[in-house]
Amino acid sequence: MADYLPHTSEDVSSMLTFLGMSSLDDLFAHIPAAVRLANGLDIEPGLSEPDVAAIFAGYTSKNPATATAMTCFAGGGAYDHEVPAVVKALASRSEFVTAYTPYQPEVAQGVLQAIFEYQTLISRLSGLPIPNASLYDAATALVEALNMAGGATGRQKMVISAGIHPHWRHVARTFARGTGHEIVVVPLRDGVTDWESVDVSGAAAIVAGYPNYLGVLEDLSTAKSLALREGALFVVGADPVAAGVLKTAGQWGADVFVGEGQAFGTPLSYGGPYLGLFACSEDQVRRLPGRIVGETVDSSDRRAFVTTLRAREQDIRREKATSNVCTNQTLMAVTAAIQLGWLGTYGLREVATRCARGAHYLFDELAALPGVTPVSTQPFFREFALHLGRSADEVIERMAERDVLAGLSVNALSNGADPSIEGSVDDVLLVTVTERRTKDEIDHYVSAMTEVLT
Amino acid sequence: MADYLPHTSEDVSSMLTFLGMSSLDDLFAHIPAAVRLANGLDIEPGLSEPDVAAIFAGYTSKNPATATAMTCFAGGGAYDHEVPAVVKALASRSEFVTAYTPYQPEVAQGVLQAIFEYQTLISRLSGLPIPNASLYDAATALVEALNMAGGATGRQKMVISAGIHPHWRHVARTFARGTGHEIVVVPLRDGVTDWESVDVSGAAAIVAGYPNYLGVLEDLSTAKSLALREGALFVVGADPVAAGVLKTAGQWGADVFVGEGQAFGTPLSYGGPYLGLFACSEDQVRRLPGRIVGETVDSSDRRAFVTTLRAREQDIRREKATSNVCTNQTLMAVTAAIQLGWLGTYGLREVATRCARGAHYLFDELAALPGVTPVSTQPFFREFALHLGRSADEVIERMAERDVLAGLSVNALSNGADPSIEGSVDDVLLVTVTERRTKDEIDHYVSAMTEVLT
Amino acid sequence: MSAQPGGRAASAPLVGHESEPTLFEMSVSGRSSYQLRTTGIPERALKELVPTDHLNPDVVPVAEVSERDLVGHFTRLSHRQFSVDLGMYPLGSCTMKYNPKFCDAIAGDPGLNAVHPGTPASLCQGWLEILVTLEEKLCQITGMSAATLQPAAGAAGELTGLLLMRAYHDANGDDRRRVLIPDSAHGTNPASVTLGGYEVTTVPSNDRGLVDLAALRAALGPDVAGIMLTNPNTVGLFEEEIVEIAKAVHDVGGLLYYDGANLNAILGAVRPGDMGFDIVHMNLHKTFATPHGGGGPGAGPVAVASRLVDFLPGPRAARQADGSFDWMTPERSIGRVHGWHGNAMVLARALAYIDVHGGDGLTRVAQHAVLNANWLRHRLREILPAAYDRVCMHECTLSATSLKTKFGVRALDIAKALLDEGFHSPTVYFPLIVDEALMFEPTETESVQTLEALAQAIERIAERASVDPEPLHHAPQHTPVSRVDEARAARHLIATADAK
Amino acid sequence: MSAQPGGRAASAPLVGHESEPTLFEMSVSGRSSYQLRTTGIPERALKELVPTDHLNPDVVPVAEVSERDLVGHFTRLSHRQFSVDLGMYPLGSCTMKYNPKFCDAIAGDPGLNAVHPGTPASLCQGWLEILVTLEEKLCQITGMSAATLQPAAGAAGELTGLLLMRAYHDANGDDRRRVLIPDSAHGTNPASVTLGGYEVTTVPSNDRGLVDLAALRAALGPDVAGIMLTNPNTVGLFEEEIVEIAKAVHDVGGLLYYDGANLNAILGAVRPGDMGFDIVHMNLHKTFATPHGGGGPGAGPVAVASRLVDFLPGPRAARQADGSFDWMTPERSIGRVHGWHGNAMVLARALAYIDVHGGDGLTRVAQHAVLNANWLRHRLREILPAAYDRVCMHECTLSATSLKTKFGVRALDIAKALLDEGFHSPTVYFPLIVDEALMFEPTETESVQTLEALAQAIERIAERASVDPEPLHHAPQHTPVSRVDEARAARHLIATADAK
Ligand SMILES: Cc1ncc(COP(=O)(O)O)c(C=O)c1O
Ligand SMILES: Cc1ncc(COP(=O)(O)O)c(C=O)c1O
Repeated sequence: MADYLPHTSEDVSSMLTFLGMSSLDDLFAHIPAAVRLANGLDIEPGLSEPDVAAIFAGYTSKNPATATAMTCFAGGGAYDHEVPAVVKALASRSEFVTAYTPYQPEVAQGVLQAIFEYQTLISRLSGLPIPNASLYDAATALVEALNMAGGATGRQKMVISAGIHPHWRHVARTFARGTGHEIVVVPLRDGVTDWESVDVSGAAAIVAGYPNYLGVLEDLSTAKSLALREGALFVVGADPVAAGVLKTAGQWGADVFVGEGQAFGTPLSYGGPYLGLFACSEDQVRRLPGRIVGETVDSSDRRAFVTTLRAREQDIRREKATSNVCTNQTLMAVTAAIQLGWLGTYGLREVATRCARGAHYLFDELAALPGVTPVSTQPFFREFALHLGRSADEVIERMAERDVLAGLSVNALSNGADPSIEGSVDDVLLVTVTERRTKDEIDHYVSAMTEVLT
Repeated sequence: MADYLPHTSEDVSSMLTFLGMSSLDDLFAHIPAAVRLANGLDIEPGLSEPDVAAIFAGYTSKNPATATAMTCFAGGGAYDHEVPAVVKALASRSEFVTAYTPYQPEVAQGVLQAIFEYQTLISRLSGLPIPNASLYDAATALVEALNMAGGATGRQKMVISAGIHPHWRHVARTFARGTGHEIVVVPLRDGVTDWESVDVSGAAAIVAGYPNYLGVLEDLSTAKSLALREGALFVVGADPVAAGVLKTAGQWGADVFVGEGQAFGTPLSYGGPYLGLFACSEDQVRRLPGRIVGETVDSSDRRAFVTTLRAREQDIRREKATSNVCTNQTLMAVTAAIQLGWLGTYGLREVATRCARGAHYLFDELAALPGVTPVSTQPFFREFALHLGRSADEVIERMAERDVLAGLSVNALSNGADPSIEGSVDDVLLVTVTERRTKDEIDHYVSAMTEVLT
Repeated sequence: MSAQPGGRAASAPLVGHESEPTLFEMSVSGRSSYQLRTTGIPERALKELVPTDHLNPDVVPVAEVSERDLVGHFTRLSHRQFSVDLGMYPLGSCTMKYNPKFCDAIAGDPGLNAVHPGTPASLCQGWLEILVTLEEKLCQITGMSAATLQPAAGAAGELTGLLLMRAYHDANGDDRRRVLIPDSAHGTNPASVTLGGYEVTTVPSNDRGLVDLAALRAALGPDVAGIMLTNPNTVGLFEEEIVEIAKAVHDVGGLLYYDGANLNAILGAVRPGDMGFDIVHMNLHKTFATPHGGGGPGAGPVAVASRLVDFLPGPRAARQADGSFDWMTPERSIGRVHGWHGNAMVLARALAYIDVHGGDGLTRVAQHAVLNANWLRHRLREILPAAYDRVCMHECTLSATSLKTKFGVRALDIAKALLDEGFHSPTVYFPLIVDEALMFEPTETESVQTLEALAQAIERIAERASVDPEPLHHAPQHTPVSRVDEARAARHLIATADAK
Repeated sequence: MSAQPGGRAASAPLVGHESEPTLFEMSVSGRSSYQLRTTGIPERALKELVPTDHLNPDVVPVAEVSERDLVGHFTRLSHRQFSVDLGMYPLGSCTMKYNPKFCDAIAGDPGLNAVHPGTPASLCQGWLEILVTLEEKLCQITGMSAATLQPAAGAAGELTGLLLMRAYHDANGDDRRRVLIPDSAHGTNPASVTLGGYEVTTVPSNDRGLVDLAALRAALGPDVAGIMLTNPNTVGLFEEEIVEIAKAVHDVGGLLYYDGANLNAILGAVRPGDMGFDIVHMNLHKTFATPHGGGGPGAGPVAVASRLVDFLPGPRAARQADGSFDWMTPERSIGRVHGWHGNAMVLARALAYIDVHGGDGLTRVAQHAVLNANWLRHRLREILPAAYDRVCMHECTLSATSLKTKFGVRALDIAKALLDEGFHSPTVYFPLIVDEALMFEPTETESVQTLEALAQAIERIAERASVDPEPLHHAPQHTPVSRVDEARAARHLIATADAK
């Protein structure tokens, strides 16, 4: 028997006596007998923490592919970036970890100010003035952007470039079932969105990736002009690390920016909790999904922060709310603010630059291998896709035997053929390089790949 | 170039200008050129944290014998006890970690109260009313006890049972060179101190171990009566975990208790930082070494804590101080308070009981092995020593190949023959069992030992 | 010197009451903290790699602070933040129980958190086993057949559940428009209904604070897709007519959705599945003690009855015949609802919590949570009578109406005054059906001594109200900031340091 | 209910100013937190294993608290504690610089901290390599030949050094009685001298705050074993006549001991060995940023000149011809000075710190530390003139004499008032040779903005002193407790919860 309950049996009986009851069951007596659980839960009895730790050691022993044991070249929205001890130490302060939504600002200035700083940073990186306090992840942030576009235009048609991560598109489709949105995916040619190939008329949103999920740097002016022409919102899903040096979504004319913030201090975490980044233009502020923190003063005129524009939110607006989000990913937002504070202006640029440098170094080596052809001839940033002429899934398994997580199989991501890939998809490997990858690691990758492919 | 310095080059030059200087060298100009370091330090340039982490990964890869990789049956004052996540989390709070000696009580109530609670616990476990705020480790705590005895009696002769850990005796000898104390070691017979075998007359201190370092439970009444007869201080070096169930030092009539507090929440740490436990009787309070925290009130009559009886200490008493200790082991004392709070009254008893149970279970198995003979026929607690009829050092190496740290070689501890052991010392293995050892681990130990010995 | 100092602690309540400068106010050009690995990769200028028309002509300012100032800043901010670890946090409907540090340690293991979500199943069998094991235990706890672990929080679970409802009806070729919701429901319910493409029909509560069965029956019809219920409901009362409710809804072909926010009340006592619910979401950050992180992350798995299993989001981790694990997508899956597999680290924490407690421990959790809420309700009956005065479940909704009428002291004043007493405020003005509502959820991890201290604090506040209510309108006074001007924040939005 | 609540945060400065109950006041019989591994070892009663006359007839009370209350208690206590991470801690002579979190991570690695100290060298070569590498770097930094890493703190290093001094003289068959110490020396020096079996001869300082060379010469003689010096000295000034001092002491056959507490000032600029010192202790918790832990642990390695290497404590880790490492004890070793190998985890942290900085970084450390101290000294020259007004090293000793004579405001008042301003106090009334001494050591990790803020705070205090000094005698006011009654604590000792 293990638990974290303070009550002694004496506590329990004296408390029951105070209530004029004789057993704990009395507290549940008003529950219809018909539905009461007769014999309790069919779950093993409690174990002590060290016993449970032993069970989990069994699980972890079956996870050979950790970024600590295998060199990670997988990306696709989840990146193996440096997370220094100082960021872990600060982000794990129990005041941040064990608080909830700052409903009482007088005792929540810590979280509120950290979110305010996070919002400032996301606004700068997106080039858009109105950030929110975080959403679940990039995919659901995209859904919120589409809902915003639907609300702004009163239209249903969402035109999404196939350069948007397949999972994000997939999630958008799922939720479109409820909103009734029509999802139109625009295929890529040579890794670039072929906007001409679809009818964008009457679009509520035009959505492009930057860089797109294959790493390709697309010129977004076409997409922007289409959005202008159609009176649609222009939504850019961007890599926030690349945003340290590339044109911002705002500079490309975006109305809405969405992105995945895991790269800012959150470990790979098997996909979650991650951080949905969201920012928009002034004119969409009333449609902003989720929480936003604003600066104000207290009754003695000291600067203070508070969640604001609450009238948009579900607890007040109920069925008319701009979104149903309540619990978000605040701790990851706080972590991102800390990580960005650690990186600083030039550290972020350095990380972005090193990612690009490493990726191009590896690309040049791999593209030279016999039988390997790049999916795109266009400029890319820190990710690139290759046709290997061999099942990517199989190659990944073989590379793993050489302690390398070689990348992601686009076939696995897209679950078969995908408009982002011309020709066969199952031999396409998506490769990522972060600032943590060394020349030795990359050279090892190349020789391992050479072995595997021959 | 890596460091933690905030100054930008602009900062440096403007600060120098403010000082009317033109270079940082000007700040050192008054240092005689003859002794200035001409070409700087001959140490490699700085590396980034991840680069240094890689160097340390190299070191740790050469430490196969971690308690995580090998089952630890080694003790001798350093024990592999359970340290729960909650204790680590609390003890690593940066307010405790990055503060210094509580010189300003108004902003140090956190550390002061934690020490006060630690002192209370050590007082209860020792059965003595006057604890201090910690000393370096058990060995140096013993030295302070001898100095206290010297001061109290004005005598030089320190009679120490060979049941005191060889390293502690060794340290006592080292420091006796300065104080001029004469160290008389009393041999053990069948694991028990043979007080009759030496002349204790004129002793300043009579020192016994409880249990002694071989794990044997000695009847301390003889030692106590000798101390009474000679007017010497009776010093007991006790295992604080065993103190959870055994008679306390106070109950045995000790004037001074010393012990090693590592067992209370501090990892094995390759021997340090550990925690020197110290407590004494009322009449020795003015001779107490090191810091002590006392309860008092603040100017608005709120309870407050403060370091007290400062007049004994080096910063005030200088050459007449009772000890030279300044920096002590406060963080380990705070950790001990947290760990004991987690264990609680019955958890500590349970740990002590499980240690004894496991040790006796293993002892019974090992003593039955051919060629193995216990060093002592007397009752023991959680440690025991065996003659293996084979070099203990060699056996430890062989057992390590089977992922077991089999124990400690008394030969290695005592650096050759030792009055604690009758007959050959190099085949003596000191074995310890903590509450963390499971039946499977112990059974594996026995079969491994059977292999190794045959 | 324009920049603010990073080494002054005047914003730490320990020594002062000033406001903390922002990271940006502390920033000094040329300062930095970051340190990166030496890679040995040949240096190449960015413009050799990226066409210049893609490069931002400007440098995006982040902040330039030393590591020491970064640490000082966020450590001081942490001292300006209340948390469960500091004291009781009886925020009704949020289950702010103690979060075991052990589960933090589990989540801190690189064997779990250093695994890339795109790793082939063969290379992370341990993770798939964790997901399957958790799903099985959650199904046992709720009495359902299968579950998706993808939803990142309760609201995401609600919307997922509604899409399952829709997929189910669509599959049966019937098109339904409305979803019923009690007037006491949490705001995420109606919001989710809308996003699910349904219309909300609000069902009134009766004078016992429960769903008005007659009104419910009246509202039912062939166009009703289902009903969303919280049981115990948001008042903290058990819907005693749940069997009748279930029958009535099922009779018109509707489905029952269980909002699991209050699951902590019934662990091991009664299961949603046995009550007749078809779809259940859980808030692992509530019931299973995963830390709330200042507002998130959470996890909102959705468990369903057998007839809905085929519609669950995919891919789902599944146990194979040979004992290994793999991903599989249900035939008629509504599709993905998360970018990857859900908030995996939160899921792992919850499983560790469940394993430590076991079936017996979880049952005690509910018993003691309910015991604490009732003890507090009864203890406070004179000052803050319960909105519905009878046995409640894990939380009690009290009303400050009498204090308001007598002394003009409102629920908000009491909530703020409690901060000065060393307690976090309860949930106020929710549920909407209770006037001057103060909803206290003590949770099972608070001792009776703490409950008594809370009660005495409320007695002191009531005493002050009767003597001199005025100061209570200005509480709290001992906090780093006093009451903040919310209107001003909304009137003139300053959402970033660059606004204004 | 007698026990105190564990879930009330009124002692956390964030929300209150009450005192925190002790663990014992929160204790309730029957409550517990501990959870132990299931071992499967057959249960046997203790009295079957241990003769009853050894068992304590009574149960020793520890405390009985829930894990939640344990966490609440120590988290609140942490909020009642100032620390470097919260703000500037300019405690002279203590080098309270920023402690890199990276070094905490190094110390948190089980690959280091889960190694038993009795492990045979063959099974922990990594640890021996760390010790040898650190020793080599410390020798390079100090200009010495070899070092022992055993001493657990500076004072332990001092005593070790004095025993080395004694062993050396004994070996040369000469029996010396006295050790010289400047009147500005830290208290541990004379205390260590006594424990080393020597008598203290105090050498006065001259009007420049340095050792009076003439007086020193006069005090020297054949019975002088050596001298203990801190350079820069405790006033923060460099002993400019060190070469002459060294020669004078060496001429009478004495040895020079270097108290390394102030080593931070001279890293890469000048080395004790080059100044003529024979024995040097370092305080790794000062110069090499290992956290002070609220009063410890530290580490006080002692490095020596070649003629003293044979006397070093043993065993010492040493590099073997084949590149492996082993333990060896010097021929004429004074013996062990620590139960094991010294504060190993502190040593590992220090090595990590040295590796990150490298030779270049360490040199900058000293340069910036000295720059900061001088900037502050100069900035404050009007209000708090330096005791000796010229270029200082890493710390500046200022005097409040004028404020005291003018307004009756003493160094103590200023120190306490600084707490209300958000800064930790400097060291006060030390060194003893300076009247109303306030010793500020900013360290290199504080920015000029923070120094300026400190200066302005002192200006505000001086301003208040000139206007209305009275309140300053009652500072601090914003702290969890106000000035404490130290006399009462000493008069009636209450050292445990069981006293009284
Ligand atoms: C009754 C109820 N339903 C739903 C929710 C929404 O859950 P989440 O915040 O995890 O999205 C909450 C959360 O407060 C709640 O209390
Ligand atoms: C000048 C000086 N010498 C010696 C010491 C003693 O060092 P430790 O506290 O590490 O024993 C100190 C510590 O404050 C000091 O400042």
